[in-house]
Amino acid sequence: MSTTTLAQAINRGLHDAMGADDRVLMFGEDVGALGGVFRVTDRLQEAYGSDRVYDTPLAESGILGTAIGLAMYGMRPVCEMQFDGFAYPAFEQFTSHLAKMRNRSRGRVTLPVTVRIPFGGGIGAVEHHSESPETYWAHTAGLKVVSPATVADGYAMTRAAIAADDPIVVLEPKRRYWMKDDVDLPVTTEPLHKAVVRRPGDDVTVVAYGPMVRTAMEAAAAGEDEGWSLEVIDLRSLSPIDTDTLVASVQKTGRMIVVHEAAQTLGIGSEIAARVQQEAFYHLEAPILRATGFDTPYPPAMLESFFLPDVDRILDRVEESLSY
Amino acid sequence: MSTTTLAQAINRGLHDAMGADDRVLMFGEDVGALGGVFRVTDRLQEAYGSDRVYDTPLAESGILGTAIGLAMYGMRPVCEMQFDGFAYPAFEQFTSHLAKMRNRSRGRVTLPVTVRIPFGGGIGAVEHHSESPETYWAHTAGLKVVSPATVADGYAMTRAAIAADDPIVVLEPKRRYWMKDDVDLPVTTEPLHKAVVRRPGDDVTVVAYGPMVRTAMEAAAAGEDEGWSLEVIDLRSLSPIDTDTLVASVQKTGRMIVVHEAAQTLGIGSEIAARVQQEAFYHLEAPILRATGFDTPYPPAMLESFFLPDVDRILDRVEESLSY
Amino acid sequence: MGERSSRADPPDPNDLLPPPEPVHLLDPDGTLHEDPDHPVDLDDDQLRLLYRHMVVTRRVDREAINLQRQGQLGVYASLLGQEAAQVGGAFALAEQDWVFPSYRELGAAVTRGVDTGKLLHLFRGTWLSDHDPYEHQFALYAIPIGTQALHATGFAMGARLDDNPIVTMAYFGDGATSEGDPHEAMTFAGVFKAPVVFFVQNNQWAISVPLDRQTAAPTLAHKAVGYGMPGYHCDGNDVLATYAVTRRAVERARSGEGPAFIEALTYRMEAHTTSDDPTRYRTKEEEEEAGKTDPIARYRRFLTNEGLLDDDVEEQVEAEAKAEATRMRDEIYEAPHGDPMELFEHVYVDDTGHFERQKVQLAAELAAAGEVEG
Amino acid sequence: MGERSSRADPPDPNDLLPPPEPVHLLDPDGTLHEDPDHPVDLDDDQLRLLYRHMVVTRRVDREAINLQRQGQLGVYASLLGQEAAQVGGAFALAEQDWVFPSYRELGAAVTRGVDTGKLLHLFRGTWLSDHDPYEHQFALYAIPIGTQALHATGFAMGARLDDNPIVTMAYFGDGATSEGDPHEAMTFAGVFKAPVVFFVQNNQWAISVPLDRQTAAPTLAHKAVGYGMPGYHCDGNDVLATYAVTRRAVERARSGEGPAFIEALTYRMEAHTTSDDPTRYRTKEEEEEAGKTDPIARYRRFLTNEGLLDDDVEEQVEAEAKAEATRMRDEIYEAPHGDPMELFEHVYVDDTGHFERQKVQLAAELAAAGEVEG
Ligand SMILES: Cc1ncc(C[n+]2csc(CCOP(=O)(O)OP(=O)(O)O)c2C)c(N)n1
Ligand SMILES: Cc1ncc(C[n+]2csc(CCOP(=O)(O)OP(=O)(O)O)c2C)c(N)n1
Ligand SMILES: [Mg+2]
Ligand SMILES: [Mg+2]
Repeated sequence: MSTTTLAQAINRGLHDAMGADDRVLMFGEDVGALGGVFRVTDRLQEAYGSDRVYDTPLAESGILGTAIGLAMYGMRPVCEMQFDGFAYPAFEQFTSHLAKMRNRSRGRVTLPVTVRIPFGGGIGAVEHHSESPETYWAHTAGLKVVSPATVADGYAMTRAAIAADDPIVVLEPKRRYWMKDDVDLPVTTEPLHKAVVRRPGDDVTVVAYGPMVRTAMEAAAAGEDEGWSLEVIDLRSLSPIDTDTLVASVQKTGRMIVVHEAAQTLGIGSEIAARVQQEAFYHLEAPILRATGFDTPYPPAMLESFFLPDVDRILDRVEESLSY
Repeated sequence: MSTTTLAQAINRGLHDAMGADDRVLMFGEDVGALGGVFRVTDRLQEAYGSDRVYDTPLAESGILGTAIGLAMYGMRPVCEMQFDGFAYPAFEQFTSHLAKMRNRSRGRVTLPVTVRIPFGGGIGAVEHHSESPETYWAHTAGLKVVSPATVADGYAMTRAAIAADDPIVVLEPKRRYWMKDDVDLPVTTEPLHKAVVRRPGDDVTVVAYGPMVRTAMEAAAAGEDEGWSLEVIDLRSLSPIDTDTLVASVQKTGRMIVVHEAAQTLGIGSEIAARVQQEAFYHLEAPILRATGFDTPYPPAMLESFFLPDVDRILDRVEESLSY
Repeated sequence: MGERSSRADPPDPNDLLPPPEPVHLLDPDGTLHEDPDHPVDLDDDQLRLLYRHMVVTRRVDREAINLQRQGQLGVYASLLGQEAAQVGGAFALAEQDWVFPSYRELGAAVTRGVDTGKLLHLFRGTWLSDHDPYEHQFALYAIPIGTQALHATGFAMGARLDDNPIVTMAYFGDGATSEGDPHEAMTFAGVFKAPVVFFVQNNQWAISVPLDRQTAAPTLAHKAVGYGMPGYHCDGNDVLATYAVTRRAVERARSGEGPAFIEALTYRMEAHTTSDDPTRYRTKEEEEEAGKTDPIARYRRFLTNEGLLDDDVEEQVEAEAKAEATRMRDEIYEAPHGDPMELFEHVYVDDTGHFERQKVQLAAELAAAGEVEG
Repeated sequence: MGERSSRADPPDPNDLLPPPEPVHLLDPDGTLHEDPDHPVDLDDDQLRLLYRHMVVTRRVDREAINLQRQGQLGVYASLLGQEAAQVGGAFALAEQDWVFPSYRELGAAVTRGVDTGKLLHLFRGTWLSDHDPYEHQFALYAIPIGTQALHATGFAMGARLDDNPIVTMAYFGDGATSEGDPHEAMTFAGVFKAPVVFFVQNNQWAISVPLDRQTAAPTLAHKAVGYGMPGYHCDGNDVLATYAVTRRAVERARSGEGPAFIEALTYRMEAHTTSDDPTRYRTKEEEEEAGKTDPIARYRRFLTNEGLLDDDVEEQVEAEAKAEATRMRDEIYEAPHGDPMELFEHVYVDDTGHFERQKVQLAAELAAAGEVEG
C-alpha cells in the first residue's frame, strides 16, 4: 500500500483519464505550467501537451461556454473553476445550456462535460475562497453533482465523472486535499451516485459529504464515549441523492442529523429532511436535525471556526435528537 | 372601489415610489419607451424623464453591477431582469456583491437595491421565459426575496421593497399580471416578510406563494366538495421565511402541503418541510408533502400544463396527507 | 518592461480596423460595382440559388407570422428585411462548416437546408427545439442572448485541435454585443486563433432599444481590433457584398489565420416578435425609409439586368417557396400534442432512477385525467 | 439602411485609438522629456509627494510580506514594481473622486490616505475588510476579478445624474480585461458618458498566465475604441507619464466628455501572492530584466537631478515610511480576535428576527467552549 493525498489521487485520476481517452481535455485558469493553485493538475501539461492541457483567458463563462462547444464537437472537456466563489460568472452557461442542452435537443446533443471545483472552507482563506455553493447546481435539473470524501473516491469518482456522458460538477473538498490514505491506484469504488455507509451504528444516522465526512467520523468516534452509536453516511452524490440508502438507515436508527458547511436554509440538508420525513415518517423518533453553517455570508478567516460545523456541533444535534 | 390588475398595481407602486423619493431610479431592458414587455413600467419614463427611467444596454450583469454602484453613490435603484431565465448573467453580482457588500463592509455600505423579476410559467412562452429560480436567491445569505400574490400586495410590497434598505428580489408572478381585483390604491398590507393566512381551515395547511396562491385557493374551494377544510397560507416572503405562521397553522391542522412551480428538489418546499417537521414534530399527523414542478427543465408550452401544479395535484397531496 | 510593448509580436492595428465605409457592391437599382478585394466568385446557378433562398425564406417567414396569428405558434420572431444578411452570410460556408444561430436565423437555416417545419416547432412549443443539429451543421436556436458565441468558439477550437477544416459561424445581434459572453468568446477566439466568424446582424434594434444604447463605438466592427481580429462591415441588405465579405473571412479562418468579426448593416422590418408593438418606440417613417432598401427587390433587379431571371426561373422559385411554406405549415398543423412522459426522457443519458417517483406521479395524474375525459 | 452608418454621429476612430508608443516622460537615468500633450503640472512639493507615496507604499508592502511570513497575515498580494502606476494614477484624482480597487492597490490606498492597517485586515481575516470607503472615497477591495468596474461605472452614472463633479477610477489588471464585467462596464460607461476612468495595470501576468493568453489585441489600449472611448497607454513605471496621462483622462471625464481607458505598462515583480510560486511559470532572467526599470530608483534619479531630493527629504520620507509600516504592523498585531456573534450583525439592516435561533445556538456553543477552557 502506498500513501496518497486526496489531491494526488485526483491528479492521478485526471492523468489516467487523459491517457485512456485522447478526447479528454483539461483547461481552466492556471492549470497548465502552474499545475493549478492546489497542484491538482500538476504535470498534466507535461504529460499530455499544451493542446490538451491549457490555461484559458481569465473568464469563467468563457471556460464553460467553450467547454460546451468542445463537447458538441466531440471532445470530453474537463474544466476547472479555480474556486467555489469564482464559478458564478459561468452561471448562465451552467443553468441555461450545460444543464438543458440535452433535453432541449430531444437527446440529440449530449454534453460529457466535467467541471471540477475546489469547494468549502477551513483553510483560512480570504473571502470568496471558502464557499459551499452546491445548492445552486443540485437544484438545477440536468446537472449532476458529486463530492469525493476519501482518497480512493478522489481517484475513482474523478474517473467515473469523466467517463459519464452527463454533465457533472465535481466538488473537491479543498481543505482535505492534503488528507492522506493508503490506497493503491488505480482503484474503483461504489457507483458514482450511490451513498455509502462509512461507519455502521444503531442510535443516530449522521449524513455528510465532502469535507464534513471526516468531521462526522470524528464525531462518531467521540460519540462512543457518550455511549452513542452513530451511523455515518457519506452522501457522495448531491444530485441525484441516493434517498434509499438514507431511508434504510433511518428505518434502523429512527434519528438523523445532516451535516454541511453550506448555509442551512435551502442547503442539501433541507432536501434530505424533506424526503426522509416523508418516506420514513413512521420510523422517525425525532425530527431530522441539521448541523450546518449559518445563514450568513462565509466569515473572515479568524472567525470561520465558529461558522463551520465541528464535532461539538454535530454531537449537540445528536444529543438533541436523542432527547426526543 | 376600482378594478385594477396586478400589473397596474405594481406600475402604480413604482410610480408612487418614484414620486415619493427622487433618488429612486428605474432601469433595465425595454423599460423606457416600451414600458416593459409586460407594460409594468408603462408611462414611468413619461412621468419621471429618461434620467430616472432608462433603458440599458443588453447586459444583465451590467444592470445589476451599475445598480450597486448607483446605490453606493446614494441612489435607490430599482432594476428589472426582463425574465426569470435571463437573470443568470448577473449571478456573480447578485451573490458576490449585492448579497455580501454590507456584511463585508461591516455595515458601512448599505445597498437599497430592488430587483424586479417576472417569474414562473403558465403563459405558453418559449424556453427561458417560464422559470422559477427563487431557490438561487433564497439560499443566498444577504438577499431578501418576496413575491406578491394579490393585487393589493402588488402595490404594497413593491412600495415596501423599495422603501427597505436591504437588497430585495421581487419575484412578480407574470401569469397573474392580468389578474383583477377591486382595490383602492394606495394601499398598505401586512409587513413585507410576514406570511398571511388567505383562507382559514382545519384539516390541512396548504402553503403557496406568487402564482400558486390563487391555484391553492381554487384547490381549497374544490376541496370543500370533498368535505376538506383547507387552510391556505400565502408565504409572501421566501427569504426570510415566516416560520412561526407556518408552525402555528400546522399545530392546528397537523398536516401540510407546500406548493410551488419550481423543481421539487431544493425548492422552497424542502426548506419549509425541514423547518416545520422540526418545530412541529409532535403535531404532525402526516409527513409534509409537496405539490411542485418536476425535477426537469421547464417543458415546452404544449406540455407545461403537465408540469405545473394544479388543483388536482394539490388535492392529490391533500388526500395523500389525510390518508396517514 | 514599461517601455516595451506588452506582447511579443503584436498585430498591426491597421490590418484589423474596418474600412471607412461598409462594403457595398449592389446599388438599389441593381447595378453591380465590381471590387477586386471582394470578388463574387459565383456562377449563374449559384447567383440564382441566393435569390431562391431569400425568396423561400421570406415566404416561410410570412407563413410563420400567419400561423402565429392563427394561434398555431405561440410567438414568432420574423427576419423580414434581413434575408440578404443571413443568406449571404451562410452561403459563404462550406458543407462541413457549422452555424450557431440566435432565434431569428430562418434565412441561415433555409440556406443550410434545415427543415423549417422542424426548426419552428420551438415557437409552437411542441418541443424546445426539434431539428437535428448534426444533420446540416446547424446548432439549436439560442435564446439567451449571445451565449451561442461561446459554443461556436469552443466548437472551432475542437476542430482546430483535430486539424479538421471546419469553420464555425456565430450569428448574433447588435444588442448581443453588449453581453459578456460574446466578449469572452471573441477573447478566446483571438487567443486560440479559433476558426470562427462572428457575424453580427446590426438590424438597428434590440426589441425597443436602438443601437446607440448598445455602444458608443464608431461602428460595431471597431470592436474587433480589441480582440486582435479583423473587423469587417458590409451592407447587409446587399446579398453579394455580404457573401463576398463573409467568404473572405471564412476562408481566412479556414486557412488558419484566425477569427474575424463581421458587421452586416440591415434593418428589422417587422416587430421584434409577434408579441411586440413597435409603434411604442419607432416611427412609421423610419420603417418606410428602411423598407426602400429591400434586399430582395434589389437583388431581383440585378438578376434581371444580368438576364439571369426569366419567368421560368421566377415560377420555379415561387413554386419552391410555396412548397416549403406548405411543408412547414403542415408540419406545424400536424404536430402531435406530445407525450407528457417525455418530460423525463432526455434530461440525462442516465437518470439513475431519480425520476421514478415523479414518473409514477405523472402517469397517475394522466390516468386520472383520462378517466375524467373518457 | 444598409448604406448609412448605423449611428447618428459616430466618433472618429482616430480620436480614440492609442498612439503607436506608450507615453513615456522619464528615462531610466531620470532624464525628463517634456511633452506638451502631457504636461506635468506639479510643483516641487507635489513632485516630492509622489516620491513619498511610492516609498511609503513599498515599505508597507514589504512589511506586509514579512507579516505574512510571521503568520500574521493569511496571504498577501504584493504590488512590488507597480508603485508608479498606482501612485501616479491615483495622484491625478481630486479629493472628491472615488477609487474602485482590486486587491493589489496598496499604492492607490496610500495616495488616498487610507489607513493601511485597516486596509490589510482582510488579509489577516479579522474581518472581510475594515476601512470606511466613505472616509477617503476608496471602495472596498474587490476580489472577484473585474466586478468593481461596474460599481465604478454605476457610481459615476449617479454622480453625473446629480451634476456632482466626481470622477471614479476603476483599477483592474490585464487578466481582468478578459472577464465579461469590465466589458459591460465599458459598454455602459460609453453609452451613458459616465465620468469613469478604467485604469488597467498591465503587469504582464495573471497569476501564472501571461498577457498573450488574455488577448490577441495589439495592445489593451486598443480595446477602448470598441466602446467609443479613448484608449491611452503609458509607461506604468514612469510615475510622471502615468500621472500626466491619467490627469488628462480624469479632467476630460470631469468636463463631461465621457470615460477613458488607460493601459499602464508595468510588471509584477513579486509572486502573485505569498501563496504563489513563480518559478513554475517564469524565469529569473525575466524578473531581473524587469527589475532594471524599477520605478522608484528611476524617479529618485529624476528628483536628484532636479535638486529636489536632499538628505533631509530622504530622511523625512524614510521616517514617514517607517512610521506608516509600524502603524500597520501594530494594527495587525493588536487586532482583536473578533466577536463570533458579529457574524449576524451586518448581513441585513433589518434581519426581521431571522437569525434568532442561530444566534442562540452559537451563543450556547460559545458558552460551552468557555466552560471547557475556563
Ligand atoms: C440574456 C438575455 N437577456 C434578455 C433577453 C430578452 N431578449 C430577447 S431578444 C432581445 C433583444 C436582442 O437584440 P439583438 O441582439 O439586437 O438581436 P435581434 O433581436 O435584433 O435579432 C432581448 C433583450 C434574452 N433573450 N436573453
Ligand atoms: C472571477 C474570478 N476568477 C478567478 C479569480 C482568481 N484570481 C485571483 S487573481 C487572478 C489573476 C488576476 O490577474 P490580473 O487581472 O492581471 O490582476 P493582477 O493579479 O495581475 O493584479 C485570478 C485568476 C478571481 N479572484 N475572481
Ligand atoms: Mg438587433
Ligand atoms: Mg496582471
